[in-house]
Amino acid sequence: MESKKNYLTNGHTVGSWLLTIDHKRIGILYLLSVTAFFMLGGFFALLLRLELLTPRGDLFTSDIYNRIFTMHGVAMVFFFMIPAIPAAIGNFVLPIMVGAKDLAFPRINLLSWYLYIIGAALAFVSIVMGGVDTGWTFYTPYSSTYSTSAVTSAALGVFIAGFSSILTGLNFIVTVHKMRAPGMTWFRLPLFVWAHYATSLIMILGTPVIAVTVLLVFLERAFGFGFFDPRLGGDPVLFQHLFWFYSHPAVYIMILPSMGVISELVAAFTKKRPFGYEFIAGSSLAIALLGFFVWGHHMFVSSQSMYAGIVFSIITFLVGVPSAVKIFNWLATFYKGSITFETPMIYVLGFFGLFMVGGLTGLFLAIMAIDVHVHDTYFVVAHFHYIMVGGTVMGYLGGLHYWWPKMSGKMYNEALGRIAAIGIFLGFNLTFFPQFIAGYLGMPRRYHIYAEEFQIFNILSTGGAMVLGLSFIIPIFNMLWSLKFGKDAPANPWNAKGLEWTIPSPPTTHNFETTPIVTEEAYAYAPHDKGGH
Amino acid sequence: MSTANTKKFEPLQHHFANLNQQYECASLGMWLFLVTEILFFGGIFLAYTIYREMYPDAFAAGSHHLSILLGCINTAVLISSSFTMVMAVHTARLGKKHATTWFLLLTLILGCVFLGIKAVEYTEKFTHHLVPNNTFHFEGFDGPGIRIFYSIYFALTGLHALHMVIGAVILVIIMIQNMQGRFSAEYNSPIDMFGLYWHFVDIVWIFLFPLLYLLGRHA
Amino acid sequence: MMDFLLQYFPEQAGLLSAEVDAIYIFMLAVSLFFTVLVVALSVIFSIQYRKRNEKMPEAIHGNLVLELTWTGIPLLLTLFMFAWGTAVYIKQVRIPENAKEIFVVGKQWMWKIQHGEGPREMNELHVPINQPIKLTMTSEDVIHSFYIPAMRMKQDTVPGRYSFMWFQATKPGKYHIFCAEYCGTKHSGMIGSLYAMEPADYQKWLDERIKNPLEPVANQPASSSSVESPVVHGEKLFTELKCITCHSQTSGAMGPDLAGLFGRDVKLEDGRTVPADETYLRHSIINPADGIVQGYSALMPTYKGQVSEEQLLSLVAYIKSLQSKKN
Amino acid sequence: MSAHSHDSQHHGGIGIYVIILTALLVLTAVTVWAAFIDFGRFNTVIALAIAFFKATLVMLFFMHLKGSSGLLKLFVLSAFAFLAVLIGMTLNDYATRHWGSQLEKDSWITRSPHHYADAPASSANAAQHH
Repeated sequence: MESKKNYLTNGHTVGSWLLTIDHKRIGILYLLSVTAFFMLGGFFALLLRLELLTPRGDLFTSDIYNRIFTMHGVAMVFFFMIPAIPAAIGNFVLPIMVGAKDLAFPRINLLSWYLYIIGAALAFVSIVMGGVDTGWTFYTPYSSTYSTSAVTSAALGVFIAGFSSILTGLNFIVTVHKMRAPGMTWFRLPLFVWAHYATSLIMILGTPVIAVTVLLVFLERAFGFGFFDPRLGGDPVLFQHLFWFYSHPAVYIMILPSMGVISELVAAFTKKRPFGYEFIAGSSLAIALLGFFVWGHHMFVSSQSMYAGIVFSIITFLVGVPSAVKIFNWLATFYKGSITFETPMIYVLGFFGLFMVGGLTGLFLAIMAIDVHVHDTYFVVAHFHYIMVGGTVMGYLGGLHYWWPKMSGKMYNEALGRIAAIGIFLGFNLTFFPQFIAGYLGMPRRYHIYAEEFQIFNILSTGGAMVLGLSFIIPIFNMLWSLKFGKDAPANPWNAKGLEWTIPSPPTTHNFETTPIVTEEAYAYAPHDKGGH
Repeated sequence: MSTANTKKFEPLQHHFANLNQQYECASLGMWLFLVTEILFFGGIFLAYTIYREMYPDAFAAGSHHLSILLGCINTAVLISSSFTMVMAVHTARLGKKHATTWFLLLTLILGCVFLGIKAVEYTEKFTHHLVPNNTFHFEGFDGPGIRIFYSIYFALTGLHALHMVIGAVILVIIMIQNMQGRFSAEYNSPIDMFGLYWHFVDIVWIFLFPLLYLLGRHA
Repeated sequence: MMDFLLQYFPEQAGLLSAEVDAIYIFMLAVSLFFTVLVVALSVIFSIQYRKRNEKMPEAIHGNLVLELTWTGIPLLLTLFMFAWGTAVYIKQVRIPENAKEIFVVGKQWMWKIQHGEGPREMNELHVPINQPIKLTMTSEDVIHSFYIPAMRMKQDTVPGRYSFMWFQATKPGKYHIFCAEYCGTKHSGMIGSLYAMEPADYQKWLDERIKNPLEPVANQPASSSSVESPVVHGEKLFTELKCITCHSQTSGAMGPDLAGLFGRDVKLEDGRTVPADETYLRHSIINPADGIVQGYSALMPTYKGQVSEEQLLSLVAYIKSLQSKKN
Repeated sequence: MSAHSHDSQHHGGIGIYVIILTALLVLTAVTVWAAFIDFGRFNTVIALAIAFFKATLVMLFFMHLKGSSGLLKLFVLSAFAFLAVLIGMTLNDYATRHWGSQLEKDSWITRSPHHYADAPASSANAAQHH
């Protein structure tokens, strides 16, 4: 079997990589590019934390600080969080999980990566031209008329990268609908596929609106069209409506794939079919669809009318419930399982703790009375970092370690993996928990110079950031180390269920010799449980 | 299939089981793309709705300035090009290569007529300083709403015209491929898919015409 | 326990601060309970059901009753949170009638504040305690947000319209004022302080400030150097800018009569009826063409660019005061 | 023809397309005619209704949505539904903004909270300025 060419050894020329239409290679290309942007965003984050050690702005001028936090936001949100799990891991694993040779539109998949690279290049051009100082939210009228920084190229970069996300979503939906192997009914699909199907719905329905919003800001900035400029009669709050209509579902684009990964890891390392499979799958869809009705909770204090605020507040509470259902179902899967604690499982446990705090603080912010006090303070910053780093990045790293043997054919170093996971968990808590306290005390976000009484919390946070920064480097070395010194990975290192574990690792270019026929139900670990429904 | 120079074109791609699965994937993929286009234009329709509520007089005054005649002709031209496009798809499915080429050519001509009329309207706006940059000047109404009306007018019709231009370019490519005999009764999904795109662009104009050209005509 | 917690809360210096903190503590308790529950369960299950042998565990598909309970309970909890939160929010948004009005204009990186009695302040706000204060706010350039942590209140100041906020100080002292919405380079420098004073002290400060005002603010037009209340200043502007010629309250005047206009619904030429609130008054001064009152022709020229935000505030204050003069 | 199973049934030929073409042109004329008659607020409603009808005609017949799978119809409907959510909930904000200005008026939701009554009647000097 080994002599057959696998997807890595099937062509070594640069062209075979840059012009590949193999979903696995495109997944690897995405993996490299999102990791690069993760490190860039992380570097900006460390600069921010260093600056905030002292209340006075003594490391950078205010203007440079504003550009650093904006680029930290843009790099992390648009170029790491949104594509990370769907494009890097999803591209690689999803077609195999549904039993297909490749995604429905392989060439469009490659186009999606090139659009991502063009968008990234434009963002880089804006960094070189001095960076953007509007915050990743590009609020008008500052971004359209008052900012003198390279907003135009950053806006175009986000516009183009948006289409990369649309094409990935489109590919996934068509593949899940039309390319499933015989016998792979909807309720035999892995929960990872359900989560990515729900995410792709958001990508299809939400991303075009941010594309047109950024286009309108571009038109207003370049030609003076008067959409959002109050001096020309426009209304800046309309920009916020258009922006947040996409940007709130976008945070579900970031967390749902991670939930998909967690469902896989929980099943694989407890050797049990996830408790309430239908409820976990259903809550993914519920989160995706309800997520489009709640954007107004970002605008409670933006002179949005009280009545609209009340409507957005109650629906925000409803969208919180499915996340709770998922956590309880994962916990119930632990019950009577046969649990082992390889690195991915450490990330799962870390995910539980951090996502609980993140999700519950979301309920704080949904309460209008509290949000009036804590909006745009470090309480909000801590909340969304608990969801994004605590939720998505833990899921991403867990998934990366879990499928790494399949992707590279090598086993990573188990001890190093666990140390990194624990380091990230501790460093993260030390970084962001103090920010909750500073936030409720009233420390506004995006402040270069802050009042003295907040300094203690910022010192703790910067300390945590150093630990977190170091811990994030370890997995990168772990993976690179495994390529050279790692043991060869067997086809099924975790003894897990799933079509991707039935083929050699690394898989051949066409994944399956013969199209697989699925007979048993998903996660059929239990011995006598052959007949799937 | 007499494809002289290009290697024999194999319609069925490697990762599909049969042509029908390939067609269904293409069809679902195209419709999903049209869903994103609906929401793409939707963002500007939201701006239109909000600002029309805010500045009804300005929108009426701005709309009066647009020529209804050119608008009507353009609507008729685009609907007929939709018709010729669906005929092209129809004949392609029957495998009549020449008829399909003619209908595709007719669609292209009608599309260019539409763009021509649009160009006439745009030059008229440029000469009358109605482009909403700082040289914007409009007699008869001095509120801010008029400039927003023209911003939305240029955003909507500009994007629509851009989609028409992209459509025309793809139409030329498909026509050449058709003449090379790439399509047959069994394999003509590119024509079918392009037809969906073209009809979508027509539908956008069907909404654009009444909302921009026919405002407050009864006053 | 409470005072241990309270050191991590900003000063409870506002009427509603305690109510907001109460919800916050309730939410802390609920979050602590659920987080401890989940973490404890995951640790217990991890230890109890760790892998002991190669035997695969029994498949447990699911349990509808369990699913309904952990959907129902969070749903009820969240609805209760919503109800309590909205009740307090309505109090935060609903401005009592007897509130004392103060005008706030946000300008890139400073807060310009003017009291009803006339004195102006920069980045400082002196208020009497135990009296509701209504802030009528706008911005001259980008979106700012007037934020007083001690009062647990903030509100964006959106350019092009007025936004309102109210608070009632209960404890004298000096509290932070921050700009909470990112507004450019010195966003972190756009801060100030709120001085809550006993009513007697406040009155002394006010009289002293009216007698000898601070030197005029740098870029203020000369005409506003003398410390007169916005209403008086507005009346002067009303004649200076020749508004009086059309809005002369005489029958047959070219412009509608403005007395008693504020708060009434106005029927416009294009059939809409719009409530005549401050934003409508400001909008009609700058873009009259958009809101011509029914029965009048569009004669009024636009004053955009001729009046600053402060002058607009004074004109609006004057027009609003016309109401009280009449009845 | 077997390749496209889904549309083999309504192979009705050119007739249906010509009917739809004429219907669309007539409806365009109707839209223009309706615009010149004063229906008050209903002008917009009529214009949109005709436009939606024309759009459905194009989608059902020209785009062969009529005979195709329910999945495509579901996605098209969801596109319009989410566009309606975007426009509807934003209008919900804009429409109810003016309600705020009636806050002073005594309505069931804005009845003056009782506990303000006992706040000291605002000190003498503040009162005379209102």
